[in-house]
Amino acid sequence: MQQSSVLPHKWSASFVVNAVLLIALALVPLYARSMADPFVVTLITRILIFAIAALSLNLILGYGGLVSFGHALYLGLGVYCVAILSFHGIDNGWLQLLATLVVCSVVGLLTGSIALRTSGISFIMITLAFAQMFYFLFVSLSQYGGDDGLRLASGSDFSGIILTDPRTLYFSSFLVLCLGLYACHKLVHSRFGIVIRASKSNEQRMKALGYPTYRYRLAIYVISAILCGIAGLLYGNLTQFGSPSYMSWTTSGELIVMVMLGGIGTLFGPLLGALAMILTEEGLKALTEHWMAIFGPLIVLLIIVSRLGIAGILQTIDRRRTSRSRLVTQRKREST
Amino acid sequence: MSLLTVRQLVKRYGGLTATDHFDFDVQAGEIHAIIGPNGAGKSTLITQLAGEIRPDAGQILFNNQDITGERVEQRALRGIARSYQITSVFPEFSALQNVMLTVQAHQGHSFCFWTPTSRQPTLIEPAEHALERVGLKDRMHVPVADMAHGEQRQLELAMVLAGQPRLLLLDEPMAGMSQAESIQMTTLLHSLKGQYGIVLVEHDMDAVFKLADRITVLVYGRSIACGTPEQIRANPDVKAAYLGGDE
Amino acid sequence: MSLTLFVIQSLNGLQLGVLLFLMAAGLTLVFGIMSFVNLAHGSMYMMGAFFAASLYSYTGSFVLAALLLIPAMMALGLAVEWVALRKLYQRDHLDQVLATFGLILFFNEIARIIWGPSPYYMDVPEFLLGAINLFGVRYPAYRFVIIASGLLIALGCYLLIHRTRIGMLIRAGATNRTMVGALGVNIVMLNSLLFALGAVLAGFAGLLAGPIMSVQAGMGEPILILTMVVIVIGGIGSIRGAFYAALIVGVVDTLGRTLLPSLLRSFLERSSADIAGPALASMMIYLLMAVVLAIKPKGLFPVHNS
Amino acid sequence: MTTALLNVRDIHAFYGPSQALFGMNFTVQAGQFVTLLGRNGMGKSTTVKALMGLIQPSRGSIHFDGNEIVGQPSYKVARSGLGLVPEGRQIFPNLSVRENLVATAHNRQSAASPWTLERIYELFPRLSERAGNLGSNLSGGEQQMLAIGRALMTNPRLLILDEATEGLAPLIRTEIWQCLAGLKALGLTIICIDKNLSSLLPLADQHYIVEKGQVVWSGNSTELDAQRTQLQTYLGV
Amino acid sequence: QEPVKIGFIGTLSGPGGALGQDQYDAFMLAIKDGKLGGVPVEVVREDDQLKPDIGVQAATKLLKSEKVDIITGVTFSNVMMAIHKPITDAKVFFIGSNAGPAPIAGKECSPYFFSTSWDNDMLHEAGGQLASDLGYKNMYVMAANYQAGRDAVSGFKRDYTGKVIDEVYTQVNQPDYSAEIAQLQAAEPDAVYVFYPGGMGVNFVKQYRQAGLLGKLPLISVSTIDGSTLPALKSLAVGAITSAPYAPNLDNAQNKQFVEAFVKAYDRQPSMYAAQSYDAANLIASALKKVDGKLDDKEAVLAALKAADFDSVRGAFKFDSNQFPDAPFYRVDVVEGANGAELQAKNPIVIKTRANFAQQCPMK
Ligand SMILES: Nc1ncnc2c1ncn2[C@@H]1O[C@H](COP(=O)(O)OP(=O)(O)OP(=O)(O)O)[C@@H](O)[C@H]1O
Ligand SMILES: Nc1ncnc2c1ncn2[C@@H]1O[C@H](COP(=O)(O)OP(=O)(O)OP(=O)(O)O)[C@@H](O)[C@H]1O
Ligand SMILES: [Mg+2]
Ligand SMILES: [Mg+2]
Repeated sequence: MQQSSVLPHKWSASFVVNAVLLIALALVPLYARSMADPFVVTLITRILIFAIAALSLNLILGYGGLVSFGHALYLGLGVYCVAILSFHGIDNGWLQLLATLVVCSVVGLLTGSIALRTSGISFIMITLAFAQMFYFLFVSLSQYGGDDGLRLASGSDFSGIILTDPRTLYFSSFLVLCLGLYACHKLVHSRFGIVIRASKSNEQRMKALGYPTYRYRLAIYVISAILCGIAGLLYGNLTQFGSPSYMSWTTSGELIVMVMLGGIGTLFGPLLGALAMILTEEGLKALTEHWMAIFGPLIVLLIIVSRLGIAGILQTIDRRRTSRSRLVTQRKREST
Repeated sequence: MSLLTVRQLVKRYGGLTATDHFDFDVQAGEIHAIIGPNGAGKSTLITQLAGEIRPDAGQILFNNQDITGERVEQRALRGIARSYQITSVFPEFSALQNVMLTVQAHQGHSFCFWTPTSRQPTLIEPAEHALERVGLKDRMHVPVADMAHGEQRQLELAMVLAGQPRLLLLDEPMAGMSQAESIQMTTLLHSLKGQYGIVLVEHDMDAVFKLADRITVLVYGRSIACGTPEQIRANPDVKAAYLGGDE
Repeated sequence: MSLTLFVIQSLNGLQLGVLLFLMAAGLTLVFGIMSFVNLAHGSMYMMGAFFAASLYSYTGSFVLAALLLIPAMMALGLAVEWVALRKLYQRDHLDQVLATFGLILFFNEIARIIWGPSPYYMDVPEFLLGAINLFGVRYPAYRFVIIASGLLIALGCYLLIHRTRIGMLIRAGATNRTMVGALGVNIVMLNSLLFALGAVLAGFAGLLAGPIMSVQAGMGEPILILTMVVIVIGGIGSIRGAFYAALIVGVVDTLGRTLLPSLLRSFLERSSADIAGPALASMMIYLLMAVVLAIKPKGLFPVHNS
Repeated sequence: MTTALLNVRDIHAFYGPSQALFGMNFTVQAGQFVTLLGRNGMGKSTTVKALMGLIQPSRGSIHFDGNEIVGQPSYKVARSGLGLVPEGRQIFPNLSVRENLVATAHNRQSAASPWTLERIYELFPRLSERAGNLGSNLSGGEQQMLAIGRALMTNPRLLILDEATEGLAPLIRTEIWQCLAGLKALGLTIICIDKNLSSLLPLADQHYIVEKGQVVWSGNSTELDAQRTQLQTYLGV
Repeated sequence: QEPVKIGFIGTLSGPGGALGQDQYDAFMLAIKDGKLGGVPVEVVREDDQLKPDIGVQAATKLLKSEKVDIITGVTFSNVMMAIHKPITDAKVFFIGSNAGPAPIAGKECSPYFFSTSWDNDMLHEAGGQLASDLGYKNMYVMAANYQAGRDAVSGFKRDYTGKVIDEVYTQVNQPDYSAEIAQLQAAEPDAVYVFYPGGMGVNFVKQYRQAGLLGKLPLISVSTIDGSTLPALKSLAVGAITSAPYAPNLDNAQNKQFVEAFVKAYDRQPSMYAAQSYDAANLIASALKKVDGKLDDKEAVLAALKAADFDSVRGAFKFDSNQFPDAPFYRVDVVEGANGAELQAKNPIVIKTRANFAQQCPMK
């Protein structure tokens, strides 16, 4: 969590990259219109949605130190909340949202309260176990298509704003992401966030200070589940389809990869990670069908080189620059 | 009325009885030292008082309330603070944030999701005050990871004090300190005397005899003597079991 | 269910358990003892199966293939450790997870490039084709060999870890690498060897599984997940725990699969029992793990350290 | 000079960007009992780490028995005859007491009368009582005994004790001093870091006072005793 | 002339990758000098990785970015379910060459979708029919526990006249079937019917053989032993009976030249996935030829496609009203052959009862 030591300097590389990124993302639909390539909008929407999911995972993984290997479960639950309600003819987005919130918090509360009794590798595995149970549950739910999946009858309708339109969906996702980023920023610096981060650092000590850490961890777990569920709601609208494969362990693994690739425990890490991962995937896929043989070693290389993923590289640049500028000001002072 | 009372405490590890029907009490404002040979069960006792492990039998009363079944965090909120032998701080945070965490723990729940802690005077002021007491005020924005070992020990103490504890459990606070530092620590503990009840476990006899109001000698989980420093120093059993010849 | 069927099913459970143990042993060694999370263990299993199949078809002798497999897997393990993983020992578990995830992608694709996308052929050796008659129960000879060799290896691992100097050093290295080094032991080499041993065990599991399962790219991951379940239930780092947990998982899974559907049919409507049965059966071991961890968060046989 | 068993010359060492040793210099003759004294954080343990090859000095040389050991991995250093009782015990928590002792035991220097399990148990009877216990279940003092025993089992020619009596009861501490005196009498070379000056004085042949990563004073026990008041700032006595 | 852009979506990576690869290879085989039916074509290939969401993305890319005129391929049902609607809604001609989940053959059928394979039920109706034809009275039925597996069992039961002693669903991608095999032995059926595509099939058949059952207890399978798994099974599978829409030895001119060309180009026997995809290419070729490469008049193209004016490697081929093929199925035996084993088509199977998908489909 080195970002606390590198202050958000106004023109630091991290700041510039993140700001440029957000502005660029806001302009994508314009670009797509001018270039007559609406596919870009769909692709970037997917990135945004995965960024939201990764952001939610980063809350528990990066800030809380809880490695969930089953976070795709909540993505899948969000998708199915839309798909199943729409299957039953309910396309009211608010109702679907409500359902997502309720389902994700209930499931999060139930599984979280058991999973949080463990820690370390056991936590990784027990979250995986819960996700797998739900995966198999949905595979056998014949009524909702089982393994073949369930097509959305129509998109979510938020009082007239219908999420099937690519541009509407794009801006909704962008808005949710921005809100998520802002809320996450606020959260990690609040009392609650400090408790979460300190518990990651040294849980035993937190208890000795008088914190019932279990309660706080459960709370952040549920919050994270809900945010991921919302990403699922958007994802359901993007693919217009619900499938158990969304909650498979590979998807959970990909979410972890995104968070780590971008920079664990950093605000913009998940976005950077989702962007890097999906774009690299697309780029390499165009290059060769054996793209994974390149992608795999790339991941290994990045891990060996940088501890904090892409955000880590940016921070290194910043640290070099600040130490250089410190030197410069020092010399100036000396010369006067 | 005593601050802490321990009645017939028992803790067994397999065949070994680490705490054996142990009786003990601490008065408010008193430093009560526990000494005894290695493996006598001193640390085991401290961890039971702190609530990290459960005794097999017996009772622990704090302010006449039974806290035997309470968890670590509940006891901490009652005012039982434990210092760690190995420095145990939060290295990612600044010194100020470390102490603020202690203050925050005692202000009720922390389910506040929005306002940054850096804008909450109710947290900052008491924390600054505690840092001032240990002489770290001008270093408060330095990340703890960048602090020297000695500073971290001071911070550790600031964290304990910021929680406004009533009882301190200190397990070998002088361990690993050079003579110069032990003397400083002794002075600091001396200045705390009278304000808190203190349980002190220490092998540094100079410090123990200087600080303690009462000393309990623990051997194989049992108390073999309890009394003032003078009485203990003169006790032949203690000499045989622990002190040995003059050092 | 008749008694003979029950015996056969228990044997089947045992055999699955033993196969899981072979995987789990290597993983738990590297995982618990070197404190290194090696997701690429499944890839070692897959490469082992491919190597074995190729060697078998090339030499025509199963035994020879098995013997050649050992140096091959050793070399592969050492190479992987040397190129990619050595720098990650001191890192966070998560870094290791991610790096070995990258390795999974790599190995799956490499296997696909070398051996093609379709499953690969490997047959049971001629001399083990028949069935063995055991108290009137006929059971495939090859599966007996799996059970027997698994039990032997289990014993070997246990002795290695708990009865030899090397084993002590390996365990000591798990908690304090620098200290082991400072007392005169080449810990770097020790770890490489341990990693290679893990790879050999996984490769051996691949060899044994090759003739009864499909050898194909990506075959490592489902078994990896099962293996992780096993070692978590058993208590990470404990060979003994891995052994018992593997057997428990094998038997629970097998009996769950066969008993549960018919059990449900006895009090549920046929159509819903047919849906609920298999679904529950496939959740069975995850349920088992959740229950075990909820009651004993460190697994059945926790390793004492800290 | 050529006969010195250990010769440390101008060692500089860093932890990341911060320097901890600023030109350490000292020598140890075979059979000597040498102490490193000084306040907390002055670089005593860092010197030990540099000796053992646990950190790489940025500059300087260390000769043990005439051979350069800077740049060698720690296991090679240890095999050449250095035995370490580290600061903070660092016993292996998941090994039993017996295993802790035998796991790393060796006699590469082919000592005439090597240390055996029995001799260690004789030295620390408490350890033999708890031989089957896991290291993590020992009390602090028991762990300290174990760490000393473990180092002796490697049959070193030079034994380095970093705060070896920390956390030991006075009675045991006395025993350890006696034991060290015995080891010295056997001809073992010893470097000892400890705060118990009064116990060290009768034993030691040579003292080095370390301040801010370098030796600022050296001399034998009589000299040290004589200049105690002048050295107060370094020792804080 | 601008080439006609054809998008190919298939599962090219992962465990199912072999199937998609067969489809793609056969499709490309049909293109001669960059032309189909004399019209220049350009094929854009997309891998769906067996993930519906990636499939949707691939379809969107083909539709919006590549702006293809025709899409073909699709290996697995879940991907088909996810992309069928977006493609047909965009009014792009869509020729599926493998996956045929029930809904798109029935209620959700579209004039823009054509299949050169079958609907999932049909495969197993043929299987059920075969079991009846062979005179087995008591069958034991097994399938993986997913949608296609459950469809398989219901399809089988539709045309099987005997008694199903037990139906067993196993976990998807289950590695070990010894428990189930022991169970089925105890039930003493006349024969066993299974549906285990891909690696599952390899596992099952190997273990069935090792239990000493193959050759003793007849095994009828569908999509289990086929061109994609036979290389891994070789002689292990000899003796099994399958019901399939295709086998390399089918006796028609079109197939003869197809097998010859395929073996020459790729050095392996074509599977049914290859055959179906080859048919898809030739169907497209016939339509392109008819409209002379002009795809603007959609009605004309649809009519040309529907006419199915091409030589199928499967023999007689025409479309039902739901634009799924009405083409024969065969009893295909696994016999000893050049590479250890080969598939040999025997007599065609005459399916008596069909699911009423065509009736459910609004198109007449
Ligand atoms: N978890 C455990 N399992 C088994 N025995 C234990 C455990 N913890 C401690 N012991 C034993 O209990 C006895 C008391 O240990 P404790 O750590 O309380 O001693 P201590 O008085 O603090 O000694 P020291 O002064 O050396 O620190 C010791 O003999 C120790 O070996
Ligand atoms: N791992 C480390 N990382 C960074 N700095 C360190 C580390 N270990 C020691 N230091 C610093 O190096 C300096 C020398 O430390 P060292 O441990 O050698 O002191 P010492 O003389 O052994 O003190 P003590 O009596 O406390 O053991 C100190 O300022 C300390 O803060
Ligand atoms: Mg103690
Ligand atoms: Mg030191």
